[in-house]
Amino acid sequence: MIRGRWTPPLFGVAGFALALQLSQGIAQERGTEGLPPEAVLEVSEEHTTAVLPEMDPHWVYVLDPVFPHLIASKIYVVDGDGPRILGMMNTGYVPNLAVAPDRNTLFVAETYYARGTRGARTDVITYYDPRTLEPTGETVLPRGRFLVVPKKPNLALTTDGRYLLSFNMEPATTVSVVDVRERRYVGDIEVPGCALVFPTGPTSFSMLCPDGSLVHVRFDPEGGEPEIVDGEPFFDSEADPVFEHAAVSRTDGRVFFVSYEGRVYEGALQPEGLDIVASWSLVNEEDRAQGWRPGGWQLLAYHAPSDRLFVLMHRGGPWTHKQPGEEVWVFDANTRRRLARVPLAHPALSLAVSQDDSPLLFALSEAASLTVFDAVSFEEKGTLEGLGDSPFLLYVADE
Amino acid sequence: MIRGRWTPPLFGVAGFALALQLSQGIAQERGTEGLPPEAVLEVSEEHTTAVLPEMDPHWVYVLDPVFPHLIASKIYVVDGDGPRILGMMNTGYVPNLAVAPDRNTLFVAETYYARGTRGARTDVITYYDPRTLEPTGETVLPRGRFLVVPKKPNLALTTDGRYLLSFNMEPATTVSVVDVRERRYVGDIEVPGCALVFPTGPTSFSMLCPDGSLVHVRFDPEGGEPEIVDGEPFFDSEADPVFEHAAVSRTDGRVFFVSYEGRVYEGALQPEGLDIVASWSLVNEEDRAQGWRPGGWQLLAYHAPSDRLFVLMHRGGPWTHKQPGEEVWVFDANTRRRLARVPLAHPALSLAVSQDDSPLLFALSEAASLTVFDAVSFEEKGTLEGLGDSPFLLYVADE
Amino acid sequence: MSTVAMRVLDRVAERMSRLAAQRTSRRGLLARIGALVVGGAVLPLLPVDRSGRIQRARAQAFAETAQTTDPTQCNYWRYCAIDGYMCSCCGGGPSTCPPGTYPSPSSWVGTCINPDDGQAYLIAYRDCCGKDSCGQCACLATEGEMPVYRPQLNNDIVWCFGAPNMVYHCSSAALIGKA
Amino acid sequence: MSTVAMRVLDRVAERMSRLAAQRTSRRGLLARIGALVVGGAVLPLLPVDRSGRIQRARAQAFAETAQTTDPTQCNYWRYCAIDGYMCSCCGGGPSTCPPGTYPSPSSWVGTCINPDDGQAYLIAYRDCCGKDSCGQCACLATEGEMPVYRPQLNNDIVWCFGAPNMVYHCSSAALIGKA
Repeated sequence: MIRGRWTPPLFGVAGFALALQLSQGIAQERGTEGLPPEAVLEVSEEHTTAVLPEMDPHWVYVLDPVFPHLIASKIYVVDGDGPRILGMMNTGYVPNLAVAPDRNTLFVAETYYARGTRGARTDVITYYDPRTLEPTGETVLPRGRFLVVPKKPNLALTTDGRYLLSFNMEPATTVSVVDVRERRYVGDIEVPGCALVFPTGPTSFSMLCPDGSLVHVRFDPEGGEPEIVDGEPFFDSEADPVFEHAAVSRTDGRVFFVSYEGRVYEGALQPEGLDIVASWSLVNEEDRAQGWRPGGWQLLAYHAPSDRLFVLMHRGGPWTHKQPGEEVWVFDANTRRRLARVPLAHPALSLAVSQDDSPLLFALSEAASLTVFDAVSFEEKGTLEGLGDSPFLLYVADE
Repeated sequence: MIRGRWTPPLFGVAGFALALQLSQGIAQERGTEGLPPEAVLEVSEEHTTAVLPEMDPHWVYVLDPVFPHLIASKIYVVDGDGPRILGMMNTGYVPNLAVAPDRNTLFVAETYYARGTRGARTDVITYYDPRTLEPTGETVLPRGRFLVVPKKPNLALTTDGRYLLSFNMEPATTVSVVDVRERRYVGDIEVPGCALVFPTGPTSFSMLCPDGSLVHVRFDPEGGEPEIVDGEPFFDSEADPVFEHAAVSRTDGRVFFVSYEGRVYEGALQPEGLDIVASWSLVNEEDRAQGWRPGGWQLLAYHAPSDRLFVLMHRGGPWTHKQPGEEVWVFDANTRRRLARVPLAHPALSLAVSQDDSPLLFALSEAASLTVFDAVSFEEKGTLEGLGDSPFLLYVADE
Repeated sequence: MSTVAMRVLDRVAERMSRLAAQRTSRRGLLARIGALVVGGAVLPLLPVDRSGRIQRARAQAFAETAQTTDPTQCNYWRYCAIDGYMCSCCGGGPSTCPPGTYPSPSSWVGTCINPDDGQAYLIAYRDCCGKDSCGQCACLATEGEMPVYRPQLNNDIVWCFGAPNMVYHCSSAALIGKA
Repeated sequence: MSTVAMRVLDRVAERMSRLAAQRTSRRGLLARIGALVVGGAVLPLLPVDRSGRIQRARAQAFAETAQTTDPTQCNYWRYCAIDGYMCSCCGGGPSTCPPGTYPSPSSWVGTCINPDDGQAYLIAYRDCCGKDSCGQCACLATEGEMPVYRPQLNNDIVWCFGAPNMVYHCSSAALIGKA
C-alpha cells in the first residue's frame, strides 16, 4: 500500500494564460538539448499552421447557422477555383458577417451565453484577420442584436467601411453603430417599425418599412441627433412585398429589390438615401403562365462590372417564396433582357457572384452543396458536397 | 424629416434579471384588465411547460457528443415504452452523465469556453432536476476534467451516491472528488498512470492501469491522505486488453470486464476494492472460427435481477474492437451459458438494459437510431430514428 | 406576476405599440392582418380583423391537405405558417413547451382553417425558448408569411421576446380563438 | 519560446514521465510501443523501439490497401491508426493545421508502413486545436489502437495537451522518422 495525496489545481486561470504563450513557438523552437540520444528521432517534418494569402475575389464565405445546433454555427472559407475549403471560423448564435472593403478584416456579429445555452448573454462584433482566421478583438454590443435566421441585410458596413451597422429588434427596432477603426460602440439609433440596413453613404443608410417605403437615416458619429427622413411607398407590401435580400453594389451605386411576384425595383445610392428610379418585371406573360417566380433565401446577385443580375427562379404558386430555385436567370440590368437560363442540378437557396472580370457564380443548395459556375459562359466548374449542415448565406469581396 | 435619437441600452444586465422573473407566470397569469374589448380574444388554451413524472426504470438517457459540433452536445431523455423523446438537456464539450441512486438528480460533467470555442475555460458539474430538466446549480472543477470521446467510466458516483468522481488526465492522471450533497469540490487525488473510475464503496474506487492491473483507492473526504493499493495484473494488456466499458452493478456488487478477444473477467465489489474472482470466454471454438468477437463502444450491459449479461458481437479480424455489433449475445452470468443471439437490423455501438423486472434492452446504432427490445423475449418493441447526430452512450436508473 | 415583471413587459408592449402606431397610421396594413399577442391577451396595439377574410384565402391551400389528429406531422392543421422544429416531437405539444423550456410571452398570430369544421382560427406561433434546437420534425410552411420588415407576419424571427433567454428550442402553435 | 512557457511544458512532461515510469517499470510494455512526443522531440520518458517489429505486424493490414498520394482519403498511408476529421480536408495537410488552429505540442505515436517502399515510419498523431470540429472527411482506423488506460496508444483522447485551447478541430499525421 502506498499513501496518496490530494493535489492542488494544476491549471488555474494563470495556467491558461501561460499555455497561451506556450503555443507561439512550440512546434518550431523546442530543441532536443538535454535529452538522451535514444529519445531523439530524426524529425522530417515541421508541424505548422496554414496562413492564407490575400483575400481573392474568387473566394466565397459560406455562413452556416447550423439549424440543429444553432449555438455552434460556422463560416467556411471556400476557394471557388477548386472548389475547396480553405478554412473556417466558429461563430455564435445566429451570426452575421461583413467583409471590409479593403479586404483586411472580417466582422462577425454574434451572440453567446456563458454556458452555451444559458447564463449571461453577450452580443459582440468579433474582428478576424482573413489570412490567419484568428479573432483579433471584439466590441460588445450593449443593446444586443436581432436574433433571426441569418439575413445579409442585418449587418452592413457604411460605404467607406468605417462604421458597422447592426440591425436590432428587441422587439423595438434600432440600429447599433460601431466604429470599426476605433473598435468602439458608438450607440443605437431608434428607427421605429423599420427593418434591415442598406448603407447609402459614409454615415447614412436606408431601411425597409412595413408600408412599402424606405426610411433614410443620417447619423452623426459624434453623437449629434440623427436625421430620419420617411420615403414614399414604392411597392405594395400587402399584395406583393419585396424580398429582404436585395442586390446592393457599393461599387457602382446600383440597387435591385425583387418582389414575390418577380417585379424588380431598381434603386440608386444617392447622398440623400436610396432612391428608387425604375421598375420592371423578371417574368413575361409566358413565364408567368408557367408559374415561374423568384424564391429561395439570398436569391439575388449582381455583377457590377458587367451590369448583370442573377436571380433564383422556380415554378410554384403564391406563397412559395422560400422554395429553392430550379434555375438561375441572368439579366442585363441595362436592357432588362434575359440573357440566359442556367439549370441547377441541386435546387438552390442562395446565390453570389464574384466581382472580378472573370467572375464565378456560386449556388448554394438545400442539400448543403455549393456549385460553382463560370458566370460568363455558365459552364459548371465543380461542386463541393457536404458543406456543413445548413449553409444559408454567401459573401464575396467587393460587393 | 423627423429628428431621431440615440438610445441607451434597453436590456442590460438588470434587464435580463427582470426578464427571468417575468417568465415564471407570464403565460398563465397575465390578465386582460385595461385592454379595450376588441383587443381581447377568447383564450382556449393555456401555454404551459411540460413537467415529467418520477424517473421511470424504462427511461433511457442518450448522450450525443455531436461529433460535427462538439461544443453543442445533447442528452436526450427517451421513454423506452414508445419509444419517444420526453425532453433533452444541452451539455458542453465532451460531457459525461451520472444518475443519482435516489433518482432525484442528474449530474453532468461538462466544459465550456466563454466564447463557445475560445476564451476562458470552465469545467463544471451541473446538477439537473430530472422532472423539469432544468439546471439547479453547478460546482466548478478547478482542475478540469478529461477531454475525450465520452466514456461512461469517466464519471461515477460512489456506491451511496454521496461523492461524484470525475476522472481527469491533463495528461497527469487524477480523480476529482465532489461532495454532491454539499455541492462542494473536495479535491483531486493523484493516481499516476491509471485511468477511469469504478466506485467500490462509499469512499472508495478502483481504476484500470496500463499493466493490466487495478489500483484501489480509498479517500478521506475530510482531507486525510488517500490510501492507494496496487493490485496484481489480471489480464494481458498487450495481447488482449479489456474494454473500458465494463458492466458494474451497484445493486448486487458484480462487475464484468470483457477483453478484445472475448474473455470475461468477473469481479466483485469488496470493501477493499474491486476483486477479480473468475474468468471465462464469450466465444467457443466454433464462434472463434467464424470470427465472432465483441466490439462497439458501450458494448456491455448487465441485468442484475436476472444475472444476465448482454454483449455486442460482430464478425471481424483483430483490431476491429470499435466495429458495431451485428448481434446481441445474451449470457446467464451464473452458468456462463449463452441464452440467445439477438440479430440487429442496425449494427449497434452501445447497449443498455433497464434494471426492473420487465426489462427493456436498448441498442444504439451508428445511424443514430435507438431500438428497444423486450429483454426477456427479445421481441423488438420499436425504433426511434434520427436521434441526434452521433449518439454514443446510454444510461438507465439503478445501474 | 410581480410588478417588476409587469413593468418590463409593459415597456416591451409600449415600444411595440409605438412602432406599430407610427407605421400603421399610413396605410393601416398591419391593422388588418397582424397582431402581437402577449400571454393570452392581444395587446391593444392593433385592432384585430375578426372576419378572417384575408387570412382565410391564404390558409385555404394548406387546409386542403391538413389533418387534425397528429401534431408531430407538418400537415397538422395549426401549422399552416409554422417554421422550425415541432415541439410535439421534443417532449411538448402544440401548446406545451418541452421540459425546461419557456413559452415566449410574445408571438405572432396566423390564421389556419380547421378542416373538420371549415372554420378559421387564430393561432399564436410562440417559440419555446431556453434550450438549443430540438432538431426533430422540421417543418416549413409559408402561407401568408411576409418579410421581416413586417415582423408580425414573419416566421424567421426567434419569437422569444420576454422569455428568460433567447435560445430557440422548438415551435408551437397555440389555439387562441376564432378568427 | 519563453522560459515561462518552457516551465509549463516541463511540468506537463515531468508528470507524463512520472506516470509512465511508475507503470512501465513493472512490465515495460509502454516502453516497447508508445512514445510521447513534444514538439519535434520524443520526451525521455520512454525508450523507443526502433525496430518497429511489433507495430509492423499491426500496420501491415492497413498498408495493403493504402495509397501515398491523396491525404484527403481515409486510406492515405499515414492514417493507419487515425480517428477524426482529416486536416487535409479542412484547409490543412497531414502535417499542417488549418488556419487559426494549433498543432498540439503533445501527441501519441503510431507506426504505419509506406506501401511505396515497404518501410515502417513513426507517425505523430497530433490534433489541430482551437476551433470546433472541422466536420469534413471522418476516418476511423483502429490498427493497434488500445484503451485509454494506455493513453499513448489511444485515439479517443483530445490530443491538445499544451495547445492554447483544448477544442478539437481535426486530426493530423506528421511523419517524424523511421521506425
